[in-house]
Formats: sequence, C-alpha cells, structure tokens
Amino acid sequence: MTNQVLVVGGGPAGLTVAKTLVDRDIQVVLVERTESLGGMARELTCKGLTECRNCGVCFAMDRAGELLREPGAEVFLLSEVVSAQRTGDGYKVKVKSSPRYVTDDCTGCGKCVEACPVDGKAVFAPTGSGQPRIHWIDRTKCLHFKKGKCDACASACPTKAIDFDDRAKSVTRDVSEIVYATGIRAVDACEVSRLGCGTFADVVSSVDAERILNEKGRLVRPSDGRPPKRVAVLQCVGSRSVKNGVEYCSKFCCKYATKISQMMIDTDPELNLDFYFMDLRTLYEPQDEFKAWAKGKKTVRLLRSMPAAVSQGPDGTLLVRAATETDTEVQETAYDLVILSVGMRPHGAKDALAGQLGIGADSFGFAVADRELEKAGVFVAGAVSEPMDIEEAAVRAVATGSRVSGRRRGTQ
Amino acid sequence: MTDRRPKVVGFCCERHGMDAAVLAARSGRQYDASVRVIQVPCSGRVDGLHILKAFEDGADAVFVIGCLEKNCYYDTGSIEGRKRVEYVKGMLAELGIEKERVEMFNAASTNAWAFPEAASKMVEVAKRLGPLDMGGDTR
Amino acid sequence: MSSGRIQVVICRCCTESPKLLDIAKLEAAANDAELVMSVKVVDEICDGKAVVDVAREAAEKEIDRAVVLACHKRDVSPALLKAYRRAGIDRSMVEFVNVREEVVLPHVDDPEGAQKKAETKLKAALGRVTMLVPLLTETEEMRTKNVVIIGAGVAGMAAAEAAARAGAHTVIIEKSSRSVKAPGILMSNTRLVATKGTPGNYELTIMAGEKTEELECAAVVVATGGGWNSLKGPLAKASKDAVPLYKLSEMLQAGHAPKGPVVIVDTPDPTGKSLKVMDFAWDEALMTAIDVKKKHPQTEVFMLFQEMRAFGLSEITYKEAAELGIRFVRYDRTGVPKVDPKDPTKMTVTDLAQGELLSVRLGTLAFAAIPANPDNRDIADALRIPMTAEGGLRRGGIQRWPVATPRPGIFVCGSAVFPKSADAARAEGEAAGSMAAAYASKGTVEYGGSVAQVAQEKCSACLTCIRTCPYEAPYIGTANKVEIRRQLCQGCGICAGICPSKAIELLHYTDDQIQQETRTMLGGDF
Amino acid sequence: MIVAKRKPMNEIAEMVAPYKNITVIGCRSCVAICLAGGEKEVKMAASALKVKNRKEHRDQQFETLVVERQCEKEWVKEVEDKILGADVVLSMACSLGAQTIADMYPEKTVFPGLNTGFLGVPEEQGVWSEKCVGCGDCIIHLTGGICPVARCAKSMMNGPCGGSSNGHCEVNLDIECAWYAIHERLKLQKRLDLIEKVMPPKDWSTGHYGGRRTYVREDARLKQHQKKGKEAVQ
Repeated sequence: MTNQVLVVGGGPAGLTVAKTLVDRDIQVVLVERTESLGGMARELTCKGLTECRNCGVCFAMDRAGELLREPGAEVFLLSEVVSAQRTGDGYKVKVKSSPRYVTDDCTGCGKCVEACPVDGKAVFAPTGSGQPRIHWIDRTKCLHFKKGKCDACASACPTKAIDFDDRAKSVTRDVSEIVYATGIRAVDACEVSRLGCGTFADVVSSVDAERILNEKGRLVRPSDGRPPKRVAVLQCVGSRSVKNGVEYCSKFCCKYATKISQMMIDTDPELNLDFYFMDLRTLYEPQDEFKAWAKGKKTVRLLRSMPAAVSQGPDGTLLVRAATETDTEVQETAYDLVILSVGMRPHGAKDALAGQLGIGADSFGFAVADRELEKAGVFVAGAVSEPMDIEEAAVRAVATGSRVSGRRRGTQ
Repeated sequence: MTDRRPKVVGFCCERHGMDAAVLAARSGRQYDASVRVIQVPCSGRVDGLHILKAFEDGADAVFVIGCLEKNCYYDTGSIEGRKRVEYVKGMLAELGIEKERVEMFNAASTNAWAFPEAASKMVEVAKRLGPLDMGGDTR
Repeated sequence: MSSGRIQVVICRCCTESPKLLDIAKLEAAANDAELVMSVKVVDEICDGKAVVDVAREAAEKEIDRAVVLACHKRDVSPALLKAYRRAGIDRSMVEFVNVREEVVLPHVDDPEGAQKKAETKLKAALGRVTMLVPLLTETEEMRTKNVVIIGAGVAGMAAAEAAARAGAHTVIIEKSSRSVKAPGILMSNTRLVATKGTPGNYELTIMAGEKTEELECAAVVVATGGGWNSLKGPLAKASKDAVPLYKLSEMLQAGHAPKGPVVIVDTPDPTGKSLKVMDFAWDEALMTAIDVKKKHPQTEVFMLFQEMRAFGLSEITYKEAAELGIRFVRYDRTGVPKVDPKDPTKMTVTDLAQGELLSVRLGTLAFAAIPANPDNRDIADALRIPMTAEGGLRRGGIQRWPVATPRPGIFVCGSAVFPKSADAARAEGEAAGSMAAAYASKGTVEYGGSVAQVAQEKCSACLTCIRTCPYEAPYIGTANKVEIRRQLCQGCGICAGICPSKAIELLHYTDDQIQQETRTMLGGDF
Repeated sequence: MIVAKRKPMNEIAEMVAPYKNITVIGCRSCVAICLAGGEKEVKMAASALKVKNRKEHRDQQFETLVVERQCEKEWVKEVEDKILGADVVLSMACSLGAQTIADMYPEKTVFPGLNTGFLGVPEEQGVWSEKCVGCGDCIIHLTGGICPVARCAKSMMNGPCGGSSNGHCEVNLDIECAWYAIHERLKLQKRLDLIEKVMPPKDWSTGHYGGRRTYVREDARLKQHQKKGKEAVQ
C-alpha cells in the first residue's frame, strides 16, 4: 500500500500534522490553496519585543520553513484537491496546481511589484511572513495575459524569475490517509456595520492591525501613516453574536488582542489605550494578569462595555460611543485609531471535498469527523473543527498525527 | 576621515536571530553594508569579552541579537545574553564610553523588521557618536 | 598555527543574482589565500553534477576542509555534505558563508559595500576554517522502550493510550490508590523520588508504597494534573461542606441529589491572598450546573465568578445554562462572596450586573478553581525540569515543540502546566504520549558534536556553570572539577560564556575562533 | 570564602594611567568563584582599558595572567618575570593577593583592582552575603549556628536591641534581625533554654581590635633543619 498521507491546508494545524508525520518517516503530500505556507499565522505578528508572549506564530512559521526543506514532504502551493476517490484501503486524490508565473529564482526583492503598471498590482509578494517568500502573478489582473504585451515585471526582475509560460499542472497521488485542516477565515469587520468599518480609514480589524505590526514593527494609522496617540481596542466584533451567525466565542481574540495591546504600549509607553470588552478571556494566562498589567500602566483603561457605534467628530477623530459599565450613562470618547478585534469562522467544512470524504458540518460550520471516519482514514485537524489558538491547534495536530500513524500501524 | 563607514559588529544567534535576518533579506529589506555579522549558536554563548575584543579590534558599535526571552531555542540563552550585554554596558559607562555603543536585541523568526531595525539602529548610533577612536568627548 | 588544505566553492546561483558582486575578484581573493588548494565556481551548488564535480576535485587535491559561499547553510543541498563526507571531509569542517542572505539581498543598492563585505566574509571564513577540528558524534543504545507516565488522570490516561498505540511499553505511576483500566503497567500508591541517567536512558527512583524501586525508561510524560484537593481559603474554611467541582459532578453521576441551592464559586479565596489560582474549570462547571438543573429542575443553581471564561464553544453551554435559569453573578474584589459567620448556610455577594448585595442560601458549595498541583515541586525537583512562578511545570520555548520540556525525552501535559478543560487535557496527553513514544522508538540517542569541553586545570569548581546550564550537563566529577555529560549538552555555550575561570570552551565556537573571526571581519575594508 | 567586587573601571583606569606596561593578575580561588577576579574578569578589565585607550589614542601594554592562589608566595613566584617586567601590577585578587605581591616585591607598585568585602557565602547564583567577621572566638554553638557578631548590625550578644520589629532590623528593613533568627532556630532545635543564658562581655582582643593577628601551628612549621634555599638563612 501507499506510504503517503494527504494533508489539506498549510496552516498551523496542517503544518504540525505534516511535520509530526514526516518525523515518523511517513511521506506527506501537503496541498495549500494560497501561494505560500503558514495559513492565518503568516498574517499575524509575533507579539513579543524582548520577551515572548507565547502567541505561537513563530512555531507555525518555523514548521513551514522546515517542511519546505523536508525531502519527505511534497508541497503543492496555489493548489486544490479536486477529487478524492476511495480505492480499497486508501484514496486516489487529484491535485490541481495553478501556475505561479514566477520561478524559484525569485529573491523577493520586490522590483517587479514596483514595475507593475496595473492599478492595484498584478504581481504580489506572499503576505506577512509566509514561506516560501516567492512572488506570484495573478493571471486575471496581469496585462501580459489580458492584452498579451506587457512584460514590465520580467524586464525589471534582476534574476529573470518571471516565467509567463508556466502552466497549470494536474497530478494524482495515492494516499492512505487524509488530514483535513482547512482552518479558518477571520470575520469581516465590516459585517458589523455600526462600528465604522469601511467608512473610516482608521477603523481597522485586528487582523489588519497585526498585519501592519508584522510589517513595520509598530502600529500606524492607515490614513496618514503616522503612529496613533489614542487607540481603542474593541473585543468580540462578530463573535458571540447571533446576528453574525458566530454565536460561539472565537477563543483566541482576547489572547491576541491583549498581547498586541501590551506590545503597542511597549513600543510607545505614552500611547493612550482603551480596551473595551465583555468578558476577558485571556487564554492560558491567569485571569487577572492582564488586569494587573493594565492597572500598572497609567495610559491604559479596561472598559467592560460593548460600544454601540463609531462616528467621526468634527476634527476628524473617531468617536466611540459606549455605555459605562453599570449601564447608567453613555459616553463618547475620541480616538485616532480603532481596532476591531474580529472573531473567526471555520473555512472549508462545507466544501465539495469535505462532502466527498464524509466530513460533516455542524450548525456553525465546524467540521465534524467522528472516530468511525478516522477508521476510514479521514481526520480533521485544527480550528476548522472548533475555535482554537495556534498553540492548541499545534498540540491537537500532534495528537491527530499520532492517530494517523496509529491507524497505519493498525492496518499494516 | 570621519566620513569612513561606521564599523558595526553583530553577534547573531543561529536560531531566531539568523532566521529573522534571513526572512528580512528575502523580504527585500535593506541595511547598511558596514554591518558585519558573526554567527554564534546562541546569544548565551556571547561572552562580555567577545564584545570588548570587538571594540578593541576596531568596532564602533556592537550588538547581540538572539531569540525572544522565554522562547529561546536553548531555553534561557537569550536571558543570559542580555545580562552579558548589560555588564559590558556598565564597564564602558564607567570608562566614559557611550554605553549606547553596545545593545542587545531580540527577534522572532517571523519578524522581518527586527534584524534590519537593530542593524540600522546600531549604524545610526555609530554615526551619531562617531568612530570610537575619534569622535566623542572623553569626559 | 594554521594548517589544512582548503577548497573554496562559490555558488553563482546564490552570489550572482541579482548581479551585484564581482565573482572574479572573489575567486581571485580565494586563489591568493594561503592553504587554498582548490577554488570552484559553480553555477548551482544544489545541482547534482556540480556536487559531483566539487567532490571529485576535493578528493583529487586531498582537501580536508572547505568554505562554501552560497546561501543559508540549512538551504544548501544536503547532497553536498554527503559528497564531502565520502571525500573524507566531515560536515563540521565545512564552513558556510551566507552570501545570498547576508550580503547580496540586503545590500542591493550598494554593490561596492557588498563586494567589500563579501571579501571580508570570505577572509574571515578562511581564517575560521583553518581553526576548525572535526567534531565527534556518538550514539548510545536505549536500554528499554519504557515510557513512564506520571499521573493517571485524564491527560495521563490519554498519554498512556497514545504511547501504547505507538508501540511503547507504558508504565503509569499514580500516587493515589486509584485503579483504572490502562494499557501497560499501572503502579498505584507510587511516587517519583529521584531521577538519574541521560535522555533515552533515564533511571527513575520510585517509592511504591513503602518500597523504593528503580525503574528504567526511555522517556517520561508528566501528567500530574491540577491540585483540586489543595483548595484552601476563607470560603472553604467557612463552610465545611464545600467540595471541589469534580466531587459534585461525581455525586451527580452516582445518582445522588445535591442539597439545594447549589452554589458554584470560582475560587475559595476570592481576594487571592492565600491561594493564587491561574484558571478555572469553566467548561466543567457549566456542564455540571446544567446537569444539576436538568436532573433536579427545582434546585436553584448559582454561579459566582469574577470573569466568565467560557472559551470557544463553551459559550453555547453558557447560553444554555442561562436559558435553563441558572443564575450568573459577577463580582469583583470590592464585594467578594462571604459566608455569614453566625449562619454558615448564608452567603452574601455584590452582584455587579445588578449593582446590589445578593444573599444566597447555601445547600451545596463547590469550587471551580484548578490550583497548581503542590506535587509539581517534587516532580520538577526529581526530573530537574523548570517551573513557573505560579507553581505549574514550565515547558520550553514554543519555537521548539508544544508539549516538550527543555530536557529531551521529558514531556509535560494537561493541568500540570496550566489549568485546562478535560478535553484540552486529553488532547495534550495524547500529543505528549505520542511524542514520548516516538522518542522512545528511536532506539538510540545521538549526541556530541558542538558540545562544551572543560579544561580541568583551569576550573575553580565555582558551580556557576552547573547553576546556569538549562540542561544539567555540567557536574562535579571525580577530580572535584567540572565535567560535561556529553549526552545532555545541547551546545548552547551558556556555560562557556559565563565561566569566570575561562575553563569551558564550546567546540566549534571557541573563544579563539570567535575572536579571530571578529578580528578578521573588522580588519577588512569597510 | 572571601567576597570581593571589582572596583569601578574609572578608578582602575585612573590608577594605571601613568604607566606603560601593566601586568594584570587574577586569582583562581575565592575571587574567581565570586565572579570578581578570575581569568574572565582579568581579561575583560584589560580589554576594557584597551578600548578606552583606543578611544583616547593612548598606548599601554597589558599582560594578563591568573594564578592559582595569589595569597601564597609559591604561586606568585611562578609569574615573577611578568611582575618584574611590568611598570606596575594590577592585582585582581582580594587584598591578600595584592599584599602578597607587594610584600614579595617591595620595589614594585601594586594596585588593587578589587574591593575586598567580607567573609561570606553565596546565597544563590550572583548573591553573596556576610556570615562571619573573624572575631577569633566562635560562639555559634550557643546561637543555633547563626553568628550574632556578623549578622547583627550592633553585634549584640544577649538578645536583640529595641530596634527589632517583626523579625527585621531597624538599620535596614531588608535585613533579618539576627536575634529573631536565632530565636526561631533554637525553637526549631528545642534548645530555647540557650537564649536565656547570659553571655559574658565578649573579649574582643581575639578579633581585629587586639591588633594584627598571626596564628602559628608549631607542628606544621618547618624546623630550621628542614628549610631549603634562602629560606634557611635568616
């Protein structure tokens, strides 16, 4: 029988499962939809400056780097599993890879992006700290494909890494087990219309904030690129809300939001920061640790309140309207930047592939796979099955990996 | 002759320190070519003596870069590294040498900005204070 | 004195794109250097043909060490090192210079500076490579396939099952008389006393009842759980019927009706003066409360908390509980729950949501707190693993692996680290158990390489290295001087950097090597 | 052991400033263990001075070496040529080491690189505390193993002074009151009766106040007949 395991999804869970299996001499085929590995983790920032705040982002990205060097792992980027057919005790899977149009010679210098004449660009670097850091071209935007003549990027590239002749590829692999780890999507902050997302440039989602922090090391306002002086962080945007269909608590938002708050204060101790929340659910951290930290900072306030609206004042500042903790009055406070801490939704549990494999979805869209399905060789890992942070996804993925290799021992 | 390039030496840990430098390079980040990196297995390997010897041998600024504290590959190495840097800072300050010339930095493998920022900061310090054997007041 | 026959390899792929450096000049500099017997400029060092070519010339010219100008040493094809090995050159004698990521890519706009930097780096590497000595690696057989699991709770059982599934021989040590069905051997009434040995061959001293026994094992999983039985505080004292949450849940499962009203409080010491609690079993508390309400709808249920940490899908349970009529009362340290000293069945608390003082009758009082397990100290002491200030066991940095401690072969999981729900503890146990089994199944331990070495004549036996080493590698040997257990040394060099007598050197990164490299780097053109 | 601390570098720099050839000598015993004057500190001190010289365009030559025990002539003798060849010696040992060199080579200038502190123990890595003042008449068998002479700021001999409060010393609230500690210790040992025992006024002549002390052990001394070389000649 085949000695390969298919891992669908190159996020923290998928990467950890893959690494666990490769370490046990089991060949892995990893299929990732986007142009680089890391999943959500690559969009997020490391939250430590001097001391580690245990967010786990580096863990996921280090595994991504390792996996790319691993001879036992075959990684398909910009790829999808188009079908999985049961064959005896395994599956025949068909993987379709889209062309990247950039070869491995790319050094990531970014000259092609500069040269690209398309408004909004047609050639991109992987976002965040994604691995590998090789650019890719979006065929639907690129003038070379649309009009058939532009080669601005190709002539700007110092390493001649642009290859317009790159073609889509289709391969089939025989695998014995399939691990489904398609991960999550952040809730779009603009789904909650009252908080000014999409209307005001300086109302950003926590994912955007992390992206800015990851890129620059400090937070700046999108409108003018200047560091903010007054920041509001609003928790539970889209989470714990029946209206958004995200009734559950997304689990990691308190952890990450409190940690980026601490990071912002570390970089700028003068920053005024107001932290609005309903319940403070910092993961794997004593319940009053963040409160004690906030108490020790003169410029930080913790406010137990869910703001009602964000509007713009006459001087352009953002006004957050919120009831006081005891619901006795409503106050408006001015800020330069408002961060909406968004929750998550499972991604891909209702895809055709999931259906083919017999993976179900619950009412929130989380993937459900019972032990019977695992006996048939289909496993679900990571936050597609329930809300979790990177650390927990990694731990559970190791456990899943052990069950995969356990099944293999059983069948051999 | 004061326009000579500043000589900056960085002791860089093989783990997240170097990972951050590599990620920075691959992300197209730039820093001054006068920064020379010496690879050590862990920032805890750096001895205060190595830093002082670097100054003796002509460095204008020295920095150590390691993993984040509490996330060191070798558990406690970067905490030790920082202590060594602090000790050398104290010695230099007692001798009237600007203690800003030596600095400890921490980086995570996903921080593309961390290494270039550390390197540029030290180049800036070295430029501002001038070469060790010329600029600066003797106090 | 420098010696050796050096080969210099320059990879065009890494050094030439983008076009910045004058490779011919680098080649000439290499050719001019002392002891250099061969200079190879190849198009792509990752190309198999180039590797063969390089290795052939290395063998012909009797090369014994090499400098490779390419990219990060991790990314250079492992085929090169293999080929060198066949040509009789140990991997430790090959010095990589990361021209791509340290010179070319970060200095795209400064070809002149980059060229100088590359030349200096080449010079420094040539100097360094002459000072290198081959490193010795050794292997040791693991004497057993045993995986010892400490604690037969939720995490421990999951660990045992996962380890057994992966083919390990499991031995569970449980301090209570609890008997559970588990794979392998279960030793109840047994405690861990001390540990000797090295990774893969740990020798545990255990106390089984009154008897002291020795137990050999390849790996250890610590799953001591939380310290539910160590609950103390004013509320526990004021009401003698107060129980930890799991007792209430056991009672319900056994079919007993709890005396109403049922009050579940987060901690017996709400001011946190005598008992610092890191987290609470909120999942279980909510489920137990629902269980009470469903089985005994007439019983009033109160939950008193400072912060309702109903993570993830527990939020749904929280909602269900509220719909079933369970009363949630949030308080803070200004109005903590108190038991009336005159009437031990009356509890008062300031309900922050309502802003009023609430008086509750106490039928059953249960605590959701999971305090740190007091046994952790003895376990950590015996295994020589670190602890957090709060009394939990501490893992290594997250960059390495989630359930690992800094000591190889020792894994920790569940509430011994930080309070967790049963489900999360089970997953952690499974992860730790499988990691331990994977470690044990390797059968051999490889060690050596770049490790610390003591010059005993210089050692003052000051113990500084022993106190600072994260891995317990240095110890006082028979000569009353420090020796290094090579099996434990991981090569960080903390000891070498701190030794006040300069008696410790880290092989491959000796003081001389580092200082020589620094000097050459600074001696070059800037 | 003897606990010492490096002098501030500026003081050291000032001392050695007028000289060209400086030999820095450390010691592998107590001062190495208390991280003040081992090989590492010796090399770091010399290196730091060289860095300062680089900055100020001054030329000084430093020779660094370490001896096993600088307080003993034989060990010092091993490096005699380095001492005699230097303009000045910077001793990075305790003052005993510095004085040994100074006594052996009276024509040489010897500078202390360390401030010698006290007789103490390492409490934990990096923390040393005083436990004995060398009074020459030990009484800790009566005080539960805790020396009131060293650990009480006033060297009280019969219980605490009026400044003891909640187990702390009035001189510094961070210090434990020695007599409180003695009480607790004796209670633990069930020897509390000892605290009632009145100690007579202490004879301080066995201590430093009796003048410079010399201890002689006749059975250990070499008889005239046993001595070799120039030591045999008075």
